[in-house]
Amino acid sequence: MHAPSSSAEPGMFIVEIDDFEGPLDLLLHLIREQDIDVVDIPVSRITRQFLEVIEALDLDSAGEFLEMAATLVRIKAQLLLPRPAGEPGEDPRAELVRRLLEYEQVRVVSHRLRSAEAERIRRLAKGFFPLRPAPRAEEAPLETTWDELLVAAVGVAVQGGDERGHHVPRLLVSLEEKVDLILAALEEARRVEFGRLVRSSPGRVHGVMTLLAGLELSRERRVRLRQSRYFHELWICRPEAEDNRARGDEQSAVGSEP
Amino acid sequence: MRDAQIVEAVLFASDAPLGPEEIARADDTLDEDSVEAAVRALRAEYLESDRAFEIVRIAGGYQLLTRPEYAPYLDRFDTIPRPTRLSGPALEALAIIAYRQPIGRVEIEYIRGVGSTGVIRTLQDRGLVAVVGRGEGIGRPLLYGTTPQFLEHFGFDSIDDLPRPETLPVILKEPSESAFRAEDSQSASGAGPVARISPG
Amino acid sequence: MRDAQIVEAVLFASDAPLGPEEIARADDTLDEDSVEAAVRALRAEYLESDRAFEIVRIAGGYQLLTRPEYAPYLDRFDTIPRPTRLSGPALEALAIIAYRQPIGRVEIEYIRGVGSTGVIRTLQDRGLVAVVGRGEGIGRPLLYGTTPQFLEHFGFDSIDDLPRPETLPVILKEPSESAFRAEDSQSASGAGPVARISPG
Repeated sequence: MHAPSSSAEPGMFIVEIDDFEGPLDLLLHLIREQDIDVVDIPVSRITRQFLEVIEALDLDSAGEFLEMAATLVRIKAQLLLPRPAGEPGEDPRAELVRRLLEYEQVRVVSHRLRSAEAERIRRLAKGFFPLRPAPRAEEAPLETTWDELLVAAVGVAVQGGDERGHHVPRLLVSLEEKVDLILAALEEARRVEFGRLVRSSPGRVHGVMTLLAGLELSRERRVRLRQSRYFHELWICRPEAEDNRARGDEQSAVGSEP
Repeated sequence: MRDAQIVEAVLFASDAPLGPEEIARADDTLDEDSVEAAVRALRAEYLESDRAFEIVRIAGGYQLLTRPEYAPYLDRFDTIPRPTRLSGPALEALAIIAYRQPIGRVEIEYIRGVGSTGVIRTLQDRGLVAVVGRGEGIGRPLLYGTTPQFLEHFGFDSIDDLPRPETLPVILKEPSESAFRAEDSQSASGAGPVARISPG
Repeated sequence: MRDAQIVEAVLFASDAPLGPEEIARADDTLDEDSVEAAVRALRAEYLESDRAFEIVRIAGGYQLLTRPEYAPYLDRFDTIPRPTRLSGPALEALAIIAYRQPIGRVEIEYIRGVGSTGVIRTLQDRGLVAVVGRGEGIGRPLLYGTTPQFLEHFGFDSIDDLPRPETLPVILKEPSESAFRAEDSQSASGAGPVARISPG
């Protein structure tokens, strides 16, 4: 929507109504463009210019502009009326002036907000952007641990036997016991073979629980698990700092040694 | 374990600003003073070692954020969902709410000169403003105010970071107070070309 | 601006592991080698200055994470969304998919002895498994495998790191070849002490 430009009149200008947030914005624009003192608005001139601009408006979106036009016309009429003698009265323009000044403040503040927003957007918080599409269905983090997965994997075999209902072998040995066993072994040596730990107390449940303890400790990064190849010896190692330094960039919680 | 390391771990793991009293929850040995001291120490260390991030004070708390000069590099990741900027009308309405809260829809519309139902709804959806009460008038209109997310969105530490009216280039003589306190506007009606805001 | 700082900014702002080639997208002057060098430099700096976080290699990429010894302090913040756990059936299906991938639904159901459409759907929704191809058989069945999120969640660098302990049932352990080729599943039924579960 282009407002008509009245080339006949010097000092007039082309304005696009879409550029304005509303009638106050447009009015303010007309006033500021012509260096008019806002407290002494030439109402006739401004009203004429305002009407020229809004002539180009869709009637649908013009409601607020028309309302302002009506206000301007009313103020113009009031200014023409003679004031009752002895009564100072208020300038009919006063309320409009106050609104314009207030609106201009709002504009200034919203520009400040705009630049504060732009400044803030230049900073990113930790983990702000997911570079991979995150799983959509579930927002909450997953708490399932690898040992749980392994128990389930072990359960697959149990299912093959007679008792199909029991996926998880009944645990007669506590995980804590095996955690202590591993940590005690690591007190003595920098790393210990999984097999050696298991041989100390034979039996499948002991083996599973020792493995689970190792995995749990690894998940908590209190130990490192190392296995060069599938089915090769599994080493449980201390996660020490000097170990890190020695390894340089090899810091994965569960690393695969090539 | 140094206090500063614990504070660093907490700031690192948080995706929102945390106040010193919140950070102190990480350990019984911490209190607000030791957290503040740790933050000072960390700031000095980050500056010293040219870290790409820094501790910024936002919404009364602390948050680890990348330094602004790295924005061009991070912009290259097209998968970054940039926070969408607010539209002009939304910023206008937000400015009014920020200065005049609590304030009702009709008064916002009077100040802006245009209907504002849609933008208020947008600001509510984005969590930047919320209904904070009800007014006295007919129908007990909903009154809106800004939320802590408002401060976070603009990176302000407190509402005082908004420009004070007297620092604005526009001289709104009498009701300069009223930009902060709507109730005061009566007192402004004494002299000058100032009239009371009568909504509607 | 040093390479290390740019890499630090990217790692800091990312909440998922990034491979060196992805990190290199941040700047034209970066390539995989310079990113690797920057990662080494940052690791040395973090170690030197006792940072509470470190660069961990996960899922074939790098990620900045708090060091594990700070977990007890972070656990005190209950603002983190409540974690959820996988159900027994979902775990079982995940274990089978992890060790036998790529694998089709029918084979999963054959091993488990029960229908598994629902749990596979759950695992897909959680982003732990995904369709990785199609099998050869009738109807070219969808084949499932684990995702980078799976590796990330369990802290493995690659699928080759999955522990394969003695206690694993033979059906998950024995077809070590077929763990990478689902079409082989018939061959697994040949010998060995595997009690096949006949559905129904």
